Amino acid sequence: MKRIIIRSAALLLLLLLALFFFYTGKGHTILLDNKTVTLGGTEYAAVNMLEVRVDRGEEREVLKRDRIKEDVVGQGHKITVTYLDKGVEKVVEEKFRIKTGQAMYLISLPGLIGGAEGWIEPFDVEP
Amino acid sequence: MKKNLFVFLLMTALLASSVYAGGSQEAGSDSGEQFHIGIVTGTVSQSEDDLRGAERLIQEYGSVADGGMIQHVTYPDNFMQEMETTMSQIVGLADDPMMKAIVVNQAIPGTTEAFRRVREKRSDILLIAGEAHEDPATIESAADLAINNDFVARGYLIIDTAKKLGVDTFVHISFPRHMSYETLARRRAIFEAAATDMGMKFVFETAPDPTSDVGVAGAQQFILEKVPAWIDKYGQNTAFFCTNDAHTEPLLKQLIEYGGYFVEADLPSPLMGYPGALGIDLSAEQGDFPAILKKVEATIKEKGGAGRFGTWAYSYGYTTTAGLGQHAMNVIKGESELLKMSDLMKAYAKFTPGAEWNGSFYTDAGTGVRADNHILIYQDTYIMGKGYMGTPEVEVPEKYFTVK
Amino acid sequence: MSQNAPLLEMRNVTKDFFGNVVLKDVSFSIERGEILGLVGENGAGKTTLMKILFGMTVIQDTGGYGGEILLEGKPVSYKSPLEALDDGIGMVHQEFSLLPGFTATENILLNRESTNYNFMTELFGDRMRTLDRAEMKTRAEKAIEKVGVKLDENTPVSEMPVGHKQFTEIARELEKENVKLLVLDEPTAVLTESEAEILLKSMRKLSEEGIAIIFISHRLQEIIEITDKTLVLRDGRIIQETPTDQTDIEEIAQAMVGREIHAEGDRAEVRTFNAPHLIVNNLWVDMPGETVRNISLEINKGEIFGIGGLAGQGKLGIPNGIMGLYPAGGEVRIDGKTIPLNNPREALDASMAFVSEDRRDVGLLLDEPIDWNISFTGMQMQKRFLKPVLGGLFRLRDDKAIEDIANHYIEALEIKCMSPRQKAKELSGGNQQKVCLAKAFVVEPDILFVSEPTRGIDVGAKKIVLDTLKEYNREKGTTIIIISSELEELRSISDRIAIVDEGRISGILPASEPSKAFGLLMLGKVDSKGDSK
Amino acid sequence: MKKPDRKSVIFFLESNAVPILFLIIISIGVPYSGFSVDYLVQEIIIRLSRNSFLVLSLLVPIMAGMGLNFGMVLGAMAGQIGLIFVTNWNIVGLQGIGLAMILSIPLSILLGWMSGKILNMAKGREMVTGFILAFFMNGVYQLVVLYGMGSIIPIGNPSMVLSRGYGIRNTVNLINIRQTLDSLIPLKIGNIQIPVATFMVIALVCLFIVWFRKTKLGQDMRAIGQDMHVAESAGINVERTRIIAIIISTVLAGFGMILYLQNIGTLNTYNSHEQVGMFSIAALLVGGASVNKGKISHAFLGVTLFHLMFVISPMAGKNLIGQAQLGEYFRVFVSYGVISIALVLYAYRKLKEKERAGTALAEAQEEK
Repeated sequence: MKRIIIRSAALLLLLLLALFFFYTGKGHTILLDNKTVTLGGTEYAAVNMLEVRVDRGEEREVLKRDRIKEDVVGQGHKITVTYLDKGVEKVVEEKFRIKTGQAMYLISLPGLIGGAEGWIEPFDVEP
Repeated sequence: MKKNLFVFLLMTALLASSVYAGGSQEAGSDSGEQFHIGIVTGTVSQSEDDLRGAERLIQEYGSVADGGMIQHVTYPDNFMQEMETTMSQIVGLADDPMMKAIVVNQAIPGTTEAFRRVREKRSDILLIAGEAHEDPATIESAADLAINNDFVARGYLIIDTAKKLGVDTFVHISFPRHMSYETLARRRAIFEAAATDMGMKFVFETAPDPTSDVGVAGAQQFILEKVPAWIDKYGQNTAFFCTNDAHTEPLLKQLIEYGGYFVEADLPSPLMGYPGALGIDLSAEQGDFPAILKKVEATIKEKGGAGRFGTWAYSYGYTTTAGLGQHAMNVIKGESELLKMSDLMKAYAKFTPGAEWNGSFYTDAGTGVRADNHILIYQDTYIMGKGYMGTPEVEVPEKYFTVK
Repeated sequence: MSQNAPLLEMRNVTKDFFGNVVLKDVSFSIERGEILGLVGENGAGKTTLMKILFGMTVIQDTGGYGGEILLEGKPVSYKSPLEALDDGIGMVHQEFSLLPGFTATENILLNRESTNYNFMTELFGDRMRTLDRAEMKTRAEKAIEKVGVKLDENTPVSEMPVGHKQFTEIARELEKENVKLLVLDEPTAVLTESEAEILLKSMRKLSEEGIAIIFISHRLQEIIEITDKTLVLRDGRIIQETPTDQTDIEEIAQAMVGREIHAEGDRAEVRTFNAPHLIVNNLWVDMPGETVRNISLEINKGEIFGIGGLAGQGKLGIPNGIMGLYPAGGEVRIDGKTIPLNNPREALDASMAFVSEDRRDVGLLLDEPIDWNISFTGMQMQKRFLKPVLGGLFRLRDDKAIEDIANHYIEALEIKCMSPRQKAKELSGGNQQKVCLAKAFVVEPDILFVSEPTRGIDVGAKKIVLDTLKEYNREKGTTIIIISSELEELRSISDRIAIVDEGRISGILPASEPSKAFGLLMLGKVDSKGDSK
Repeated sequence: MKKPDRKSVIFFLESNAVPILFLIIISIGVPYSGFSVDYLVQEIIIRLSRNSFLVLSLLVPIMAGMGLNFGMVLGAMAGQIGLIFVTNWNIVGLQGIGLAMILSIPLSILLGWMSGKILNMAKGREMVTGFILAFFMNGVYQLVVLYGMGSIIPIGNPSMVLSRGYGIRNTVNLINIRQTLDSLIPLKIGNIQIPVATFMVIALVCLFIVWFRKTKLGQDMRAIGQDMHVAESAGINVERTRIIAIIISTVLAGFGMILYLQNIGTLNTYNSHEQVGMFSIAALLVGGASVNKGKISHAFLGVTLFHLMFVISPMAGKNLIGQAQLGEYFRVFVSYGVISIALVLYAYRKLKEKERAGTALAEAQEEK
């Protein structure tokens, strides 16, 4: 009996480990977009000069009307955007969680800076 | 005792290697400003044309062993089983401090990883992949320049040429394994679209896979037996195309006898299928493509095949090895830019007097993203008894680039 | 369970292998602490009896047995030796069942090792327990002590002298806690005299502790010395069952060999020879289980020379060594010419032929037809039965000649078969033996070794085989060396007989000597002066 | 220590003939190849980290007397299937490797159990049977991966599935997990990169094997390896134990394959497993192991010598003969030729041992 319990516990542990690996190791693609968008009826204009950093990655410059790609691992992330607002450097930092089942997300940087709802949304490639 | 032996053997091996290697490095250092170019090809039994291209370069620039510039090595014949050997062959070239470029033709599986390793160690070496076997996205991520034959443009151009020759039916011979290759499957789709648009009938015929149980002989036998029936069924004005090299020879042989057209092979060369099908001996002309073409053409005409059989005047494998080697050399000397199409064509043209080249950058069908280091090229089609068809001048309609 | 019931009782045990009766109405009993001596010639049924006791699968596979076996008054019938072991019956085999690469300790405790707990057992079961080497060592030492010998428990079996192997095996049985009955099958055969003495002593000690022992031995001296009761088996029947103190070696020997009276009648005529043909000097042969240690022989031209002796003493090693089948050394000369050893080809080229005791593995190509088997050696060695094609460029098999020769021997030896094309494996044992003989006859050797020619064949076939050999000898003048475990068979055909004991010749006598003399030689009773001519 | 006399030296040479032969050829070949020490040392370290685990997986069945386990290819397949899933789900880094290993376990056990059952039916012919079994299972694998995946088994990653909608492409890019274990603990001595973490995993297997030999099960396997019948009559469940041996080997081979491929970086979907079986076995033989004897040191020595030979022989051949493709032929000739010689030498050694036993007997005679 003791043995059965220990064995099922070990099996469970293995299963949990697998799930742990699955969730923490799941890679996602995040598209960082610097285009003028309309979110919730408001238009957010593209920003001229802008640097963005996801988690502890390197800072990358996103030009106007450009879209770059970042690969991230796991569910909880932090995005840091540094931009010039009328000559003053401003930093926006946002934490967000993404779903494991969704491979790709699109982040609208103007939306993020403007504080719009829905600055992050799932993105699917049309097959 | 065993453990001692292990240590002993290791020590001896290392000692031996250090002593000798020291010697060899000294020997190399007196050649001044020169640099080396590594060429990796298959062997004669696997892909003769590629190897002859390397020999052409050695003829011109000398081999490293004799104080020249070209270091030529080969990958294993059964490269699908010995990926580790392929990798160490390529990575081994980077051990030479004077190595400045590595050209792999054909870039069989393992090339990408080998390139990654070379890059980690020696970022200064130019890495060029000719006729990449691995997935385009994979090889693009590691190579400085990757070359494939332009399966997209040729998908349209072969049909176009066939049309010009007066063909009304196009038969595509292949088998499931080949149709699992992205490039081959995509070309087939373009063939079908182009043929339909030009009012030609497109037919897909399945033949046995030579790597399966039937073997090469069985597959060839199948072609020998089926071609007359196909001609009977689809008529004399039918062009044939097959994706497998082994199928080519029996196909040509039967087409010469029973009628039908053959625009060009999958990897076109005057040596592809023709010598065997025509029963001609080309050993005297080895490596001299104008002479080879002349002899093949004469025999074709003699057998009544004028205007029905085509090829590229210069072997694709041969020119790719030689052309890429030359291109790498030009780039290192500062005479060319690596990713400039016209510079690449210049290097290719050196080995193909009289034949025109054209090409384009590879565009991923899924995302529509154009790769800046992956070039697809093609040579003018040469129809025997008719001459060059001028395919590089033909404009390929935009829509075919997105056919999946 | 009644306390007065004997420990083990066998009642009317009967066994036949497909009609060939090997045991008939065998009944006996053994008490606790009693030592029973079981003697009999090879093939008398001792081994079969023990196989029945232990429930070896071969018994069930061949139709079971008749009669019943009672252990402590309860009828038992074992399906496998393991069940017998569980009931406390242990067996020390004649052939070593030890693992050569394991140490004495590991062998003694095989599958009964002491182990320690570790956590992995919870996950993967008890076999994940680690071995407790220290505990194993003490247990092994204790068991060895019980046997009463000095034995390094850390020596691998492969590096042990034979005697120690035997002791290891006995120690293994004694290590089992509940052992009540121990069967020792010829345990002293491989031991030196002093070693045997130790063993006998420990047997006595065991019997005092209440362990019953069935002691199978050919050394009658030991039987007399140690057993409480003697049981003589012959041809599957109990011939004699007496308390040991009421009998003697001569009586037992006679009961064992038995057939002396009628065998005397058809003795071969006495022939004399004086041309030495085959001379063997200081031969040793490394044949497992049949080691030849030091043998010198002189055999005359045209003679039929018998070599006898008990199983495992080395008589089979002699032909196998001379013919180059096993590593051998010493000197072998034919008509003065030295024959290189360890090379079967040389032996065959010297016009010697060998009919092996191992019909199934060495002697016959079982999947091939009779005619092929008969002609094979001739074809291989002497390029016979081949006809030249294209002016001798190739040689093809001459099927006609092969068939002719096959038919000839089928007729001469009365091989019972449908046609010469019948496969060898479809023949009965006796007929297979005849094919083997025919095969040897075809090459027309000067010297023919015949090893155990009548093993496992019925009486009628035996006679034909022996008569054929005799006739062949008389007709062609071939020197024949016949090796057999059956003394009477040797006596009926041979001119002289050598008896091999412990890898040495214990004596050479004319076949006309009474069987008792040979029996004593076999049992190593007589000092090996003998008549070596 | 005993003073080495002539006889014991000869014995040493004879019993280590194969590694010594390799060493001689390598020491002749190294100068001709012209490679630098750095390169060769680096190559050896890479090959050791890449292949040792696979080779070690062969040791358990040898212990159980089942010879060289060609069935390890089945474990390799299980490892690959684990990797295909992990790549499909886009699980990155160490987690990917860990998950692939966990996924491979049930598959390996199933395949191992099956091959164990079959090998039990073919006792004494394990090697050939295993070879044929691997060949047969290759067909099943292809069926599953080429037709089953994407149709029955959902595979969502478009870069893996053929554009026709089902079947895995002939190469799977393992960039997500490529060398994550190798570079987990970076260590660089001179120009030599040492994949510390991978070696730690390999050390773990070695410890496991050493420990396993001390267990009851390990002891039973050794017993069966020496004599199946004796073990059986001692009450050891021979068939079950043999199956367990194969299962352990198969599971380890699955892990080994994952380590191998994380170093290689790309998966040749339909060929990678074919590469490992023959080469691992050859490496072990070259290291001095035989069909019934295999030690951990054999595995490491074998990987070193065998792969060093593969690294240097093409270049050495080319420089010796002066033509690139002859280098390749030279490599094939030398490498495979030496493997054949190795096998012949083992047979010869067996004969010699027999002879030696005979001589010992003769000497014992003289002493008496």
